Amino acid sequence: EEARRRQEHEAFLMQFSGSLCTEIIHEVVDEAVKEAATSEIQEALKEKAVRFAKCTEQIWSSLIEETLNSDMAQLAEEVLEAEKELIRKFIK
Amino acid sequence: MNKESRLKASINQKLTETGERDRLKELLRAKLTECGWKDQMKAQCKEVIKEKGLEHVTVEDLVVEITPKGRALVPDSVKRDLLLRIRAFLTQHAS
Amino acid sequence: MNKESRLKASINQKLTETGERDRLKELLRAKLTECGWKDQMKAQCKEVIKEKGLEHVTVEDLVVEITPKGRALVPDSVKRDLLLRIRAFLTQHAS
Repeated sequence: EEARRRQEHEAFLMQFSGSLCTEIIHEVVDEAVKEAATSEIQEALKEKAVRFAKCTEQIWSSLIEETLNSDMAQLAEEVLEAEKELIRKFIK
Repeated sequence: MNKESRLKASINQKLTETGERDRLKELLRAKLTECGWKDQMKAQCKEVIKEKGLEHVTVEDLVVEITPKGRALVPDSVKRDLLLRIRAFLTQHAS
Repeated sequence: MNKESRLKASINQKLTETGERDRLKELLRAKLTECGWKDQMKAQCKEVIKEKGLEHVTVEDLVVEITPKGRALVPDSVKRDLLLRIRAFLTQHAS
Protein backbone atom coordinates (compact mmCIF):
# COMPACT_ATOMS: atom_id res chain seq x y z
CA GLU A 1 0.00 0.00 0.00
CA GLU A 2 2.81 2.36 0.96
CA ALA A 3 4.67 1.59 -2.30
CA ARG A 4 1.50 2.23 -4.30
CA ARG A 5 0.93 5.55 -2.55
CA ARG A 6 4.54 6.56 -3.15
CA GLN A 7 4.19 5.63 -6.81
CA GLU A 8 1.01 7.68 -7.11
CA HIS A 9 2.66 10.61 -5.39
CA GLU A 10 5.63 10.40 -7.78
CA ALA A 11 3.28 10.29 -10.78
CA PHE A 12 1.44 13.32 -9.42
CA LEU A 13 4.71 15.24 -8.96
CA MET A 14 5.80 14.37 -12.51
CA GLN A 15 2.50 15.47 -14.01
CA PHE A 16 2.20 18.63 -11.88
CA SER A 17 5.79 19.75 -12.44
CA GLY A 18 5.22 19.31 -16.19
CA SER A 19 2.09 21.45 -16.17
CA LEU A 20 3.78 24.06 -13.94
CA CYS A 21 6.71 24.13 -16.33
CA THR A 22 4.43 24.71 -19.34
CA GLU A 23 2.47 27.36 -17.42
CA ILE A 24 5.63 29.30 -16.50
CA ILE A 25 7.04 29.00 -20.03
CA HIS A 26 3.79 30.33 -21.52
CA GLU A 27 3.68 33.21 -19.04
CA VAL A 28 7.26 34.26 -19.74
CA VAL A 29 7.03 33.72 -23.50
CA ASP A 30 3.76 35.66 -23.77
CA GLU A 31 5.21 38.58 -21.80
CA ALA A 32 8.42 38.57 -23.82
CA VAL A 33 6.58 38.38 -27.16
CA LYS A 34 4.36 41.32 -26.20
CA GLU A 35 7.43 43.26 -25.11
CA ALA A 36 9.24 42.49 -28.38
CA ALA A 37 6.16 43.36 -30.46
CA THR A 38 5.68 46.69 -28.68
CA SER A 39 9.32 47.67 -28.92
CA GLU A 40 9.67 46.60 -32.57
CA ILE A 41 6.57 48.58 -33.58
CA GLN A 42 7.86 51.62 -31.67
CA GLU A 43 11.27 51.21 -33.29
CA ALA A 44 9.70 50.96 -36.75
CA LEU A 45 7.58 54.06 -36.09
CA LYS A 46 10.66 55.96 -34.93
CA GLU A 47 12.61 54.89 -38.03
CA LYS A 48 9.69 55.93 -40.23
CA ALA A 49 9.53 59.38 -38.59
CA VAL A 50 13.29 59.88 -39.05
CA ARG A 51 13.08 58.77 -42.69
CA PHE A 52 10.12 61.08 -43.27
CA ALA A 53 11.90 64.07 -41.69
CA LYS A 54 15.05 63.38 -43.71
CA CYS A 55 13.12 63.13 -47.00
CA THR A 56 11.12 66.27 -46.21
CA GLU A 57 14.32 68.22 -45.57
CA GLN A 58 15.92 66.94 -48.76
CA ILE A 59 12.86 67.97 -50.77
CA TRP A 60 12.74 71.34 -49.00
CA SER A 61 16.39 71.98 -49.76
CA SER A 62 16.09 70.97 -53.43
CA LEU A 63 13.00 73.17 -53.79
CA ILE A 64 14.94 76.18 -52.50
CA GLU A 65 17.90 75.31 -54.71
CA GLU A 66 15.70 74.95 -57.80
CA THR A 67 13.87 78.24 -57.19
CA LEU A 68 17.06 80.18 -56.42
CA ASN A 69 18.87 78.82 -59.47
CA SER A 70 16.09 79.74 -61.86
CA ASP A 71 15.46 83.12 -60.22
CA MET A 72 19.13 84.08 -60.14
CA ALA A 73 19.58 83.16 -63.80
CA GLN A 74 16.51 85.21 -64.70
CA LEU A 75 17.68 88.14 -62.55
CA ALA A 76 21.15 88.09 -64.07
CA GLU A 77 19.67 88.09 -67.55
CA GLU A 78 17.28 90.93 -66.77
CA VAL A 79 19.93 93.12 -65.14
CA LEU A 80 22.43 92.51 -67.92
CA GLU A 81 19.84 93.26 -70.55
CA ALA A 82 18.75 96.43 -68.74
CA GLU A 83 22.35 97.65 -68.45
CA LYS A 84 22.93 97.01 -72.16
CA GLU A 85 19.72 98.84 -73.00
CA LEU A 86 20.91 101.81 -70.94
CA ILE A 87 24.18 101.92 -72.87
CA ARG A 88 22.33 101.57 -76.19
CA LYS A 89 20.09 104.52 -75.26
CA PHE A 90 23.13 106.49 -74.15
CA ILE A 91 24.96 105.87 -77.44
CA LYS A 92 21.91 106.93 -79.46
CA MET B 1 -11.48 20.01 -2.69
CA ASN B 2 -9.72 16.64 -3.06
CA LYS B 3 -6.24 15.81 -1.78
CA GLU B 4 -4.54 16.49 -5.14
CA SER B 5 -6.16 19.87 -5.59
CA ARG B 6 -5.23 20.83 -2.02
CA LEU B 7 -1.65 19.79 -2.65
CA LYS B 8 -1.52 21.77 -5.91
CA ALA B 9 -2.90 24.86 -4.19
CA SER B 10 -0.40 24.50 -1.36
CA ILE B 11 2.55 24.07 -3.75
CA ASN B 12 1.44 27.08 -5.79
CA GLN B 13 1.20 29.12 -2.62
CA LYS B 14 4.70 28.03 -1.57
CA LEU B 15 6.10 28.82 -5.02
CA THR B 16 4.76 32.33 -4.71
CA GLU B 17 5.47 32.93 -1.02
CA THR B 18 9.09 31.75 -1.21
CA GLY B 19 9.69 33.87 -4.32
CA GLU B 20 10.60 30.71 -6.27
CA ARG B 21 8.02 31.40 -8.99
CA ASP B 22 9.59 34.81 -9.71
CA ARG B 23 13.08 33.30 -9.59
CA LEU B 24 12.06 30.59 -12.07
CA LYS B 25 10.63 33.19 -14.42
CA GLU B 26 13.75 35.31 -14.09
CA LEU B 27 15.94 32.30 -14.79
CA LEU B 28 13.87 31.43 -17.85
CA ARG B 29 14.08 35.01 -19.15
CA ALA B 30 17.86 34.97 -18.75
CA LYS B 31 18.15 31.64 -20.56
CA LEU B 32 15.93 32.81 -23.41
CA THR B 33 18.11 35.88 -23.87
CA GLU B 34 21.31 33.86 -23.63
CA CYS B 35 20.27 31.25 -26.22
CA GLY B 36 19.24 33.87 -28.78
CA TRP B 37 15.49 33.20 -28.51
CA LYS B 38 14.79 36.87 -27.74
CA ASP B 39 16.70 37.98 -30.85
CA GLN B 40 14.73 35.46 -32.91
CA MET B 41 11.50 37.00 -31.61
CA LYS B 42 12.68 40.50 -32.55
CA ALA B 43 13.60 39.26 -36.03
CA GLN B 44 10.19 37.57 -36.40
CA CYS B 45 8.44 40.82 -35.43
CA LYS B 46 10.53 42.78 -37.93
CA GLU B 47 9.70 40.24 -40.63
CA VAL B 48 5.94 40.49 -40.03
CA ILE B 49 6.09 44.31 -39.95
CA LYS B 50 8.00 44.24 -43.25
CA GLU B 51 5.56 41.78 -44.84
CA LYS B 52 2.33 43.47 -43.74
CA GLY B 53 3.52 47.07 -43.69
CA LEU B 54 3.76 49.17 -40.53
CA GLU B 55 0.43 50.89 -41.17
CA HIS B 56 -1.38 47.54 -41.40
CA VAL B 57 -0.05 45.90 -38.26
CA THR B 58 -0.76 46.38 -34.53
CA VAL B 59 0.95 45.06 -31.41
CA GLU B 60 -1.97 42.63 -31.01
CA ASP B 61 -1.54 41.32 -34.59
CA LEU B 62 2.13 40.69 -33.89
CA VAL B 63 1.39 38.96 -30.58
CA VAL B 64 -1.19 36.67 -32.22
CA GLU B 65 1.19 35.77 -35.04
CA ILE B 66 4.42 35.41 -33.08
CA THR B 67 3.28 33.76 -29.83
CA PRO B 68 2.84 30.21 -31.25
CA LYS B 69 6.27 30.44 -32.89
CA GLY B 70 7.75 31.85 -29.68
CA ARG B 71 6.38 28.96 -27.63
CA ALA B 72 7.59 26.40 -30.16
CA LEU B 73 11.06 27.89 -30.37
CA VAL B 74 11.91 27.56 -26.66
CA PRO B 75 14.86 25.13 -26.75
CA ASP B 76 14.32 21.69 -25.20
CA SER B 77 17.42 22.16 -23.02
CA VAL B 78 15.87 25.29 -21.49
CA LYS B 79 12.58 23.47 -20.87
CA ARG B 80 14.46 20.52 -19.32
CA ASP B 81 16.46 22.75 -16.96
CA LEU B 82 13.30 24.49 -15.82
CA LEU B 83 11.48 21.23 -15.32
CA LEU B 84 14.34 19.83 -13.22
CA ARG B 85 14.32 22.89 -11.00
CA ILE B 86 10.54 22.70 -10.56
CA ARG B 87 10.75 18.99 -9.71
CA ALA B 88 13.43 19.67 -7.15
CA PHE B 89 11.24 22.32 -5.52
CA LEU B 90 8.19 20.07 -5.57
CA THR B 91 10.08 17.12 -4.11
CA GLN B 92 11.30 19.35 -1.33
CA HIS B 93 7.95 20.98 -0.58
CA ALA B 94 5.29 18.42 -1.53
CA SER B 95 4.99 16.41 1.59
CA MET C 1 14.53 51.44 -55.01
CA ASN C 2 15.06 51.63 -51.25
CA LYS C 3 12.50 52.80 -48.66
CA GLU C 4 13.91 56.32 -48.56
CA SER C 5 13.88 56.80 -52.34
CA ARG C 6 10.35 55.43 -52.56
CA LEU C 7 9.16 57.81 -49.85
CA LYS C 8 10.86 60.77 -51.52
CA ALA C 9 9.32 59.88 -54.87
CA SER C 10 5.87 59.59 -53.30
CA ILE C 11 6.19 62.95 -51.49
CA ASN C 12 7.40 64.64 -54.68
CA GLN C 13 4.52 63.12 -56.63
CA LYS C 14 2.00 64.38 -54.09
CA LEU C 15 3.52 67.87 -54.10
CA THR C 16 3.45 68.02 -57.89
CA GLU C 17 0.01 66.48 -58.43
CA THR C 18 -1.69 68.80 -55.97
CA GLY C 19 0.07 71.86 -57.37
CA GLU C 20 1.64 72.47 -53.96
CA ARG C 21 5.15 72.40 -55.42
CA ASP C 22 4.37 75.41 -57.62
CA ARG C 23 2.60 77.18 -54.78
CA LEU C 24 5.62 76.65 -52.52
CA LYS C 25 7.94 78.09 -55.16
CA GLU C 26 5.64 81.07 -55.60
CA LEU C 27 5.54 81.59 -51.85
CA LEU C 28 9.33 81.47 -51.68
CA ARG C 29 9.61 84.00 -54.51
CA ALA C 30 7.15 86.34 -52.81
CA LYS C 31 9.05 86.12 -49.53
CA LEU C 32 12.37 86.73 -51.25
CA THR C 33 10.98 89.85 -52.86
CA GLU C 34 9.38 91.00 -49.63
CA CYS C 35 12.55 90.63 -47.58
CA GLY C 36 14.68 92.56 -50.08
CA TRP C 37 16.66 89.55 -51.34
CA LYS C 38 15.77 90.26 -54.96
CA ASP C 39 16.96 93.87 -54.69
CA GLN C 40 20.18 92.72 -53.07
CA MET C 41 20.76 90.30 -55.93
CA LYS C 42 20.12 92.99 -58.55
CA ALA C 43 22.62 95.23 -56.77
CA GLN C 44 25.14 92.38 -56.73
CA CYS C 45 24.69 91.86 -60.46
CA LYS C 46 25.24 95.57 -61.14
CA GLU C 47 28.33 95.49 -58.96
CA VAL C 48 29.82 92.60 -60.93
CA ILE C 49 29.00 94.29 -64.25
CA LYS C 50 30.65 97.48 -63.01
CA GLU C 51 33.75 95.61 -61.87
CA LYS C 52 34.22 93.45 -64.96
CA GLY C 53 32.86 95.84 -67.58
CA LEU C 54 29.64 95.33 -69.51
CA GLU C 55 31.40 94.05 -72.61
CA HIS C 56 33.30 91.38 -70.69
CA VAL C 57 30.47 89.81 -68.76
CA THR C 58 27.91 87.11 -69.70
CA VAL C 59 24.77 85.85 -67.96
CA GLU C 60 26.71 82.71 -66.95
CA ASP C 61 29.50 84.82 -65.39
CA LEU C 62 26.95 86.75 -63.40
CA VAL C 63 25.21 83.58 -62.22
CA VAL C 64 28.51 82.05 -61.10
CA GLU C 65 29.44 85.23 -59.20
CA ILE C 66 26.14 85.84 -57.44
CA THR C 67 25.06 82.26 -56.66
CA PRO C 68 27.05 81.76 -53.42
CA LYS C 69 25.87 85.14 -52.10
CA GLY C 70 22.32 84.47 -53.25
CA ARG C 71 22.20 81.22 -51.32
CA ALA C 72 23.78 82.72 -48.22
CA LEU C 73 21.44 85.70 -48.18
CA VAL C 74 18.17 83.75 -47.98
CA PRO C 75 16.93 84.57 -44.45
CA ASP C 76 16.62 81.65 -42.06
CA SER C 77 13.07 82.70 -41.24
CA VAL C 78 12.10 82.28 -44.92
CA LYS C 79 13.68 78.82 -45.05
CA ARG C 80 11.99 77.83 -41.80
CA ASP C 81 8.55 79.03 -42.95
CA LEU C 82 8.88 76.99 -46.12
CA LEU C 83 9.89 73.87 -44.23
CA LEU C 84 6.95 74.30 -41.84
CA ARG C 85 4.58 74.64 -44.75
CA ILE C 86 5.93 71.49 -46.42
CA ARG C 87 5.60 69.60 -43.14
CA ALA C 88 2.05 70.86 -42.63
CA PHE C 89 1.10 69.80 -46.15
CA LEU C 90 2.57 66.35 -45.70
CA THR C 91 0.92 65.86 -42.31
CA GLN C 92 -2.40 66.80 -43.85
CA HIS C 93 -1.92 64.47 -46.82
CA ALA C 94 -0.23 61.60 -44.97
CA SER C 95 -1.58 58.22 -46.00
